[in-house]
Amino acid sequence: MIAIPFDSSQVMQGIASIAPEAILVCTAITVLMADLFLAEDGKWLLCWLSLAGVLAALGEVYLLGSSRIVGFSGMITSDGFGMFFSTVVLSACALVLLMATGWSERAGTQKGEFYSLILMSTTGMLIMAKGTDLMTIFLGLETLSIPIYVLVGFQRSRMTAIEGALKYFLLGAFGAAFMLYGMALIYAATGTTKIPVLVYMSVGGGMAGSSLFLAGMGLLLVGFAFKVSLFPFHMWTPDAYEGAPTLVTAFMSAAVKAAAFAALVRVAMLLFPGVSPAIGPVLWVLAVLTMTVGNISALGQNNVKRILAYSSIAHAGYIMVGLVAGDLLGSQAALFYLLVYAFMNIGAFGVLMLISQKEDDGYDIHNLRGIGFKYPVLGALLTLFLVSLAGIPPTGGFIGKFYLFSAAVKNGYIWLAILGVLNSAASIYYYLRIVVYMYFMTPEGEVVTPHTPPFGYALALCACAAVVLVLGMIPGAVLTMAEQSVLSLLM
Amino acid sequence: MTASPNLMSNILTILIFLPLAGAFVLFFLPKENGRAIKHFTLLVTLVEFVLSVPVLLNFDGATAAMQFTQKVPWIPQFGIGYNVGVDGISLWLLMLTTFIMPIAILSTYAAVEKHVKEFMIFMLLLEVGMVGVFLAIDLFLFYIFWELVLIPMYFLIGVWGGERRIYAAVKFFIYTFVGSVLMLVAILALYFYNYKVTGVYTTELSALYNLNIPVKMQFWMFLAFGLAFAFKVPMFPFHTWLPDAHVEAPTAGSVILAAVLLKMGTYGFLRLAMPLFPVATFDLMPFVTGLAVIGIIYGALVAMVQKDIKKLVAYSSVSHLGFVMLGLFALNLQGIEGGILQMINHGISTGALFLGVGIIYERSHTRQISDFGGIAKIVPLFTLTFMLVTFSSIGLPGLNGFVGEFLIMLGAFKTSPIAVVFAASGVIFAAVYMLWMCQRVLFGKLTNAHKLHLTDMNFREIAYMAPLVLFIFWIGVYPDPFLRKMDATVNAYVQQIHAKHQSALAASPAGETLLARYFDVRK
Amino acid sequence: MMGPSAYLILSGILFAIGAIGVVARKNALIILMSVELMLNGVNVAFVAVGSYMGDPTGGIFAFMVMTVAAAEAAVGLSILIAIYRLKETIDITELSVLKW
Amino acid sequence: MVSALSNIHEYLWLILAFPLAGVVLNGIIALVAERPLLLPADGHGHDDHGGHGDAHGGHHETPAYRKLVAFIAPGMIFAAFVVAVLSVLQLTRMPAEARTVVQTLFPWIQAGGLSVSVALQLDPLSSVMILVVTGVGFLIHVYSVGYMSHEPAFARFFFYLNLFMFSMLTLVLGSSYLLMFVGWEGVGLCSYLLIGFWYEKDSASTAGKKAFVVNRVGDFGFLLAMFLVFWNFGTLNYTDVMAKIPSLQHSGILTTGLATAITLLMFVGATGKSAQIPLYVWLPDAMEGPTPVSALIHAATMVTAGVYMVARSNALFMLAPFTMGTVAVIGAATAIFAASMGICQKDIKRVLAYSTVSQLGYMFLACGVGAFGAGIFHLMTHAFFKALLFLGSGSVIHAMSGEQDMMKMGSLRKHTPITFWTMFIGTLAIAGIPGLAGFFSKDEILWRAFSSDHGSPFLWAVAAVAAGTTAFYMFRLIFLTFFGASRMDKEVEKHVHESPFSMTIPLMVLAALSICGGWLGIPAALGGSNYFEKWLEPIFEGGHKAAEAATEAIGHGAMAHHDPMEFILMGASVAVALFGIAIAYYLYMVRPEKPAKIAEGNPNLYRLVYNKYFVDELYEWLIIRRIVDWSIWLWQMFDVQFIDAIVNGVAKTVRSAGDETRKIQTGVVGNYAFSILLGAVFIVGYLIWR
Repeated sequence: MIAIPFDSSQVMQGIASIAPEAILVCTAITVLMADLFLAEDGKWLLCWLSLAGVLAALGEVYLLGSSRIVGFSGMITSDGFGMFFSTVVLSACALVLLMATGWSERAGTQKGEFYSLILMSTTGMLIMAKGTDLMTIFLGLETLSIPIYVLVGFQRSRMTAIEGALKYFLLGAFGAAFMLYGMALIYAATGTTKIPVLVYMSVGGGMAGSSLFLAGMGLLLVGFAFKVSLFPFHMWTPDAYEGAPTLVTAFMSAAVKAAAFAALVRVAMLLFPGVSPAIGPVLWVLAVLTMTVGNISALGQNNVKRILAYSSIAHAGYIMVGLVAGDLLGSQAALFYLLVYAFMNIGAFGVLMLISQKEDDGYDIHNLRGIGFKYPVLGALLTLFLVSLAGIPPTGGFIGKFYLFSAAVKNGYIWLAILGVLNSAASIYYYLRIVVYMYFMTPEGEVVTPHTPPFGYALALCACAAVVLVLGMIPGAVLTMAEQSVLSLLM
Repeated sequence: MTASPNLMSNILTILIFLPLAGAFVLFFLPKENGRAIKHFTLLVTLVEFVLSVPVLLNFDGATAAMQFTQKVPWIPQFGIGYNVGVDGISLWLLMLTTFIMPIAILSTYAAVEKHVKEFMIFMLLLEVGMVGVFLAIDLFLFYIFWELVLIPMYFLIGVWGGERRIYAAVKFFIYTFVGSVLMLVAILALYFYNYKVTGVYTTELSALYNLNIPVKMQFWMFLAFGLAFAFKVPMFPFHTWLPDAHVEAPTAGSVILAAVLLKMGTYGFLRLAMPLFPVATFDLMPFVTGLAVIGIIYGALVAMVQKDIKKLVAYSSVSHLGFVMLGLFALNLQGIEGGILQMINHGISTGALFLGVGIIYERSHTRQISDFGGIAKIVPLFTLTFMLVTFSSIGLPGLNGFVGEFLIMLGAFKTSPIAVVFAASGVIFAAVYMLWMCQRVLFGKLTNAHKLHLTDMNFREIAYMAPLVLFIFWIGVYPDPFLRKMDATVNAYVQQIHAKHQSALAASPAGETLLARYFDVRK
Repeated sequence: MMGPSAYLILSGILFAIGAIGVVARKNALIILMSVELMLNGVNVAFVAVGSYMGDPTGGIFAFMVMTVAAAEAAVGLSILIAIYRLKETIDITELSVLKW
Repeated sequence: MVSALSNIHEYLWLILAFPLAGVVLNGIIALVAERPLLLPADGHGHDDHGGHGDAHGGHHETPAYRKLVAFIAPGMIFAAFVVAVLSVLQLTRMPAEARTVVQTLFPWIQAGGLSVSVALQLDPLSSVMILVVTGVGFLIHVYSVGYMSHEPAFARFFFYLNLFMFSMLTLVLGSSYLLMFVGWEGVGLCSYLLIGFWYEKDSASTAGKKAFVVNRVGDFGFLLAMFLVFWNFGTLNYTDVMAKIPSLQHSGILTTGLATAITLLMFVGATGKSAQIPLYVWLPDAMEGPTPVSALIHAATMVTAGVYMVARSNALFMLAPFTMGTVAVIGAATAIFAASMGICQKDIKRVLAYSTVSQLGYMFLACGVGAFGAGIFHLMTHAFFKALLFLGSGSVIHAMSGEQDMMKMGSLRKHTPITFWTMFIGTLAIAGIPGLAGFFSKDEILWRAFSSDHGSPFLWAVAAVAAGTTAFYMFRLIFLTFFGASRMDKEVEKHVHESPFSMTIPLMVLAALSICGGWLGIPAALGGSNYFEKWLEPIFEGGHKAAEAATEAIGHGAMAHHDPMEFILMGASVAVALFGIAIAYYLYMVRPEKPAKIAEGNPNLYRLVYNKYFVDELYEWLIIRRIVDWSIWLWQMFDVQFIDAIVNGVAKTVRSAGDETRKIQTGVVGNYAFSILLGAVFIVGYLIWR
């Protein structure tokens, strides 16, 4: 055994590097405890309590700033990159919690475990985003996944929810096994799981000759591809998204995807260059197939939740375009896009949650008839989010796509860019189809009456709209932030 | 005109964002009072027009440079700036837009009853996009405004349109969107090429104009840009969205669509595709000219056999825009000035035609030619106006259409005489389809009078037709002021693209075929 | 000397059997068990490589995997129970309301 | 005022301004005063005035606005006429070589090298035209006041009529081809409006449209000719074009080929406007318009625009022998062809219409053989007698309460003596009876067709036969209308009356002109001085010079005029005319039953001629139907079935592909896992065995 000398500064660094996570975990436990002591009509406090925790964590993230803090013998690193994704994930979480204020009561999720699961999952996400060791990444992945499995099936009396949970769980475990095996093979090929060391070994194609390493990278990619739902690993997505309580769907589509991409971007930026001639075409094909399959599958769909699920697959494909480009610009674009995506997608789900009276049938597109004019603000908001998802100016979605495709063009992937833009043209059809139902169709019978959002909920929607618009019109600051966070990754 | 210098230096920005401010205010007005909303919108568009007049008056026709420019860094990371300016090419399109908007608004007073507030908001947003497109001198900014126009128009067709409005709206949107996203890729390629050559990231047009892009790259970029614009113009064979969109759109929508939106396509060719890629422009000229001529004849022939008045006018637009394209690709002064003037003419004449169709549609709720007949008897003033507009549309000398068409054909005759021979036959067909339609609608025995409920034009309708009629005569009789404002710009423009083409030719091997130049195909 | 390749092959076989089990079986419980088998294959690889290299990482990783697997199993079983309560079956071919 | 009179040419613009003022004033009156009266009270009218306003009886108090119109419209034209006369008088006082006055009003279209101003050019050629146009135009305006007195849309009629005068004067006074084109299209517009004046009649509005469209076919040629002129001459102004001919010939730019192309295209325009083969078909139909319109537009002025254009461009035409030949042949062919169609027509106005086509053929024949002066001369005399004949026929129709079928007339001589006598004079003039206007001009043409370098005996023969035919059908018209037994409806017969003075006075003036008009150009052979020819000489000498430069052919001598052949031919043509008259007399006075028998004897031939050789039907079947069918095909098959099918097909394919793709989403976890496994195998396999 090797004796490790006790170094208090290292301990402090370790604690500092996971301070936001620690705050979240403490909050989670607090919420769980508080639940025991709160009467039924006081449960609303849980939500705000969780929110406070998330905001505190967010504050802590900014207190730590983009300075580089390595903790736990290099297993976790808090830096600009982590900060960016922590921001995305925590914002998504905060938005979801804000929306929960108007949602939990009727959805039956006004429970301590619901919130603490969300917080736990968020913790996993932060770890995943900051993990600099394959092991941390795996731990983060599982920490975020296991609560999500439960959350998907949270309304366990609903058949679709529980079915979605089962599918997500079984396939999630299956996918995680692939990732793990990939890690094992990489470990077998290199003898280490530390990413900086792996970078050192693989740089300049040093490991490109090792089949073991290549297979490991491939399986690792499969694991990530599953989590961010790339074709052909995407199949769980529509089912799980449709089955899950909508709030959870929103959370999954925004936060889980961001966290998984965080780890993927890290791996892609650091390890893929060493094997780029091999893995480049794979990424290219994955990107194209993913966006195409996602988009065309959504065309004929009538369940709005499912439409957005397929759309989220397609968006994963777009983001992959940035990774295919493989340079700084591409990664920055991916980062920026993930941020925008979180806001616009949560926004879209947020509006839909108000309109739908119940899960499952409530999300039939026909329920949207006549909503647009009867409830102009809701209509305008949903339209804004859809327009942004479709990538039309002057929204953040457009800037994001512009950014992604510009990375592709810059690196010579003209065809990828063309396929990408054609895909986004096809996607217009189903996004606009929702608009068609909201505005163009005359309602048959009564127009459904949306729920009146409480203050927090409205605030969340406004925040989403504001961010989408601001990123569309004055994206400068966030672009700089994305740029710096990717740069910090390479340091 | 003594406007305060401060106002004048910001005038273009004000012009772009005034309608946006109007839309914003409108959003908070109570929706119940439709009348007030209409008045307010009319006021906004009128103020917009009044503000645009000083631009015209202070515009210096003696220089080719951009005027009233304003330049603000916008996304400095990408080198994207908020750059606006106006020159002899965009000046009249700007004026056309601000001029036609109040007219379109006025035409909605009786036609739009439901969701007035939303309608007006979309109209104002539309104006933001249109004015922006014509004033932007930054590629990225141009693209933003270009896309911005889609959404309001989509709603105008989809919500306030006719029976098949959803099909038409979606078709309109996706058709034009497909074109414009391809342009986006080309924009990106151009942007990075510029970076590669100059080391500067910028989307400023004046910088990009100076590039000497390799010919093969020009070819593909021209195709990408050209496709986007060809969809919008629309050029044969990409025109099929237009009849549907026109037929289904509400009157005001049709007017704007015909008068301004289509011009965005031709303007795009003029502002971007041609000066940026001059070699490809010259090489592809026969091809584009051919399509333009086919469009002229095809549009006319198909218009002739239409049963729906609006559809007929829509196809006539295909034909007229073919003329504009023919003029632009004459690549000489006469052709281009004629093309620009014809854009304005088409805006006025076809706008007026759609307004006319709207007037009788509002009363009779039909647009089928066969439902009418002999209505000249009961609506003489309308008949007079409509005939006048008809003759303007078929290019009768003394009215506006002729000046444009003549210059276009004159110019194009220099470069492609055969094309003009065919195009001139379009002039014949134009007379056939328009007069035949007029005959069946206006003349003959009055058959359906009791069903049509027609009454002659009222004061409001006279009020919005009158300015159009005025310009029909003005441009027809005294086009000089219109042409003089564009002289310097177009002159410099023509010289520049010719010079760039010449220098590129000098660089390429003698006797090089196009196949060899673009596809490396050697004999 | 013999490297860890034999162990790696064994782990591969285990992993493959597990994967095929997941694909082929219809009973959700057995699928869950097949996943566990795959994880065990992974563990074999980690431990073998770790011991071959004298590096503790492999062993630690294996422990981690086991822990996580336990947590997963707990969640998985509870989902299965919930399903069984609603549908009285855990045959996955009958659990396909969500599709297309 | 003194200075104004001292140089009337500074006031040339008034010739246009007066009619324009008439347009504006009448337009305002039509809109303000007349429109409310025309609107049916109940919103949908049943008022069925069968097409001819003049057929309505009943006298009401004439409203003030109508009096005003009746004063303004002819008054403005008279004013223009006065200015025109003064201007021409001043022109005569100028030296022959300086008789070109150009007055520039304002720039019109200027772009690059193109610079066209609104400018008026007064020279001998245009002076003839403006005098004819304003003079005859004024008379017809006066006549119309009477003729249209029962028309409800009185002001609208004069609005159009004044607009026509304005356009026609623009056409002849414009100093450039482009301005000529403006007038050219302008008169086309007015023709359209006036033919379709009674727009409730389908046949009228159809005829108007037909006229416009057929004219547009011609304009197509005119436009292209202008483009050729501009890009080779760099200008469209007459004076500049003419001035540049020698230098361009010298530099080899202006080749015979180019000149042929330009002139042929111009001639296409002329065939449209002047109703020559193959574009004559619109003119007979144009008789749907009110009769004064037929007289003014479709006889005296507008239809001669083509001749004017050819004469105006004579310098170019002379450079293109092929075109000259074409013009001559088309002219001669039209002359005989149209004359033959006139033989069987029953409608009095249609006879005159075909006669007009035929006479225009003569004018082109003249131009085609290089006798531009003779062509213009015939243009002028024709304006007098054909206007007279049309107005006379209008007077007949007026008397007959709108009846136009000659088979239902007869013996009108007694009821309408003034009309009869004036028309008779007109008929003698057109038949070419010596001493009357038509004789001099027609004979000049016949002689030149025979004697000129471009002419041939064959052309002469054709023209002479046409002349005989003309005499025949014109006298047929006179005999059927004014002689023999009455074939009128009883009801109609009761109302037959001579027309009012406002109509008969113009008839008398025109009759006088039909007699004396030719004396201006009595040929030297008959002891005259042919002042007319001399007057026009400055215009046409340029053409001869250019032609000589091109071909070094020796100019035809002035000695030709002393050729005894001229007298022989003159006698022959008079004989042919008398022969035609004799046959007409025999068939319609002596043996009135004979024509019907002849028709029965040759049913096919009769049907062919009566139906105008089925040319309209041929055009309809060969061109119009084809184009319409084609267009429908294009629309239905190409637009809808092809392009839209592709567009919608792509959309549908993508969507159904999506629906199929979604099907792999079976809902069964095992399948999902299989897909993941497969994906993993592929990726790993690719990475390892790539």
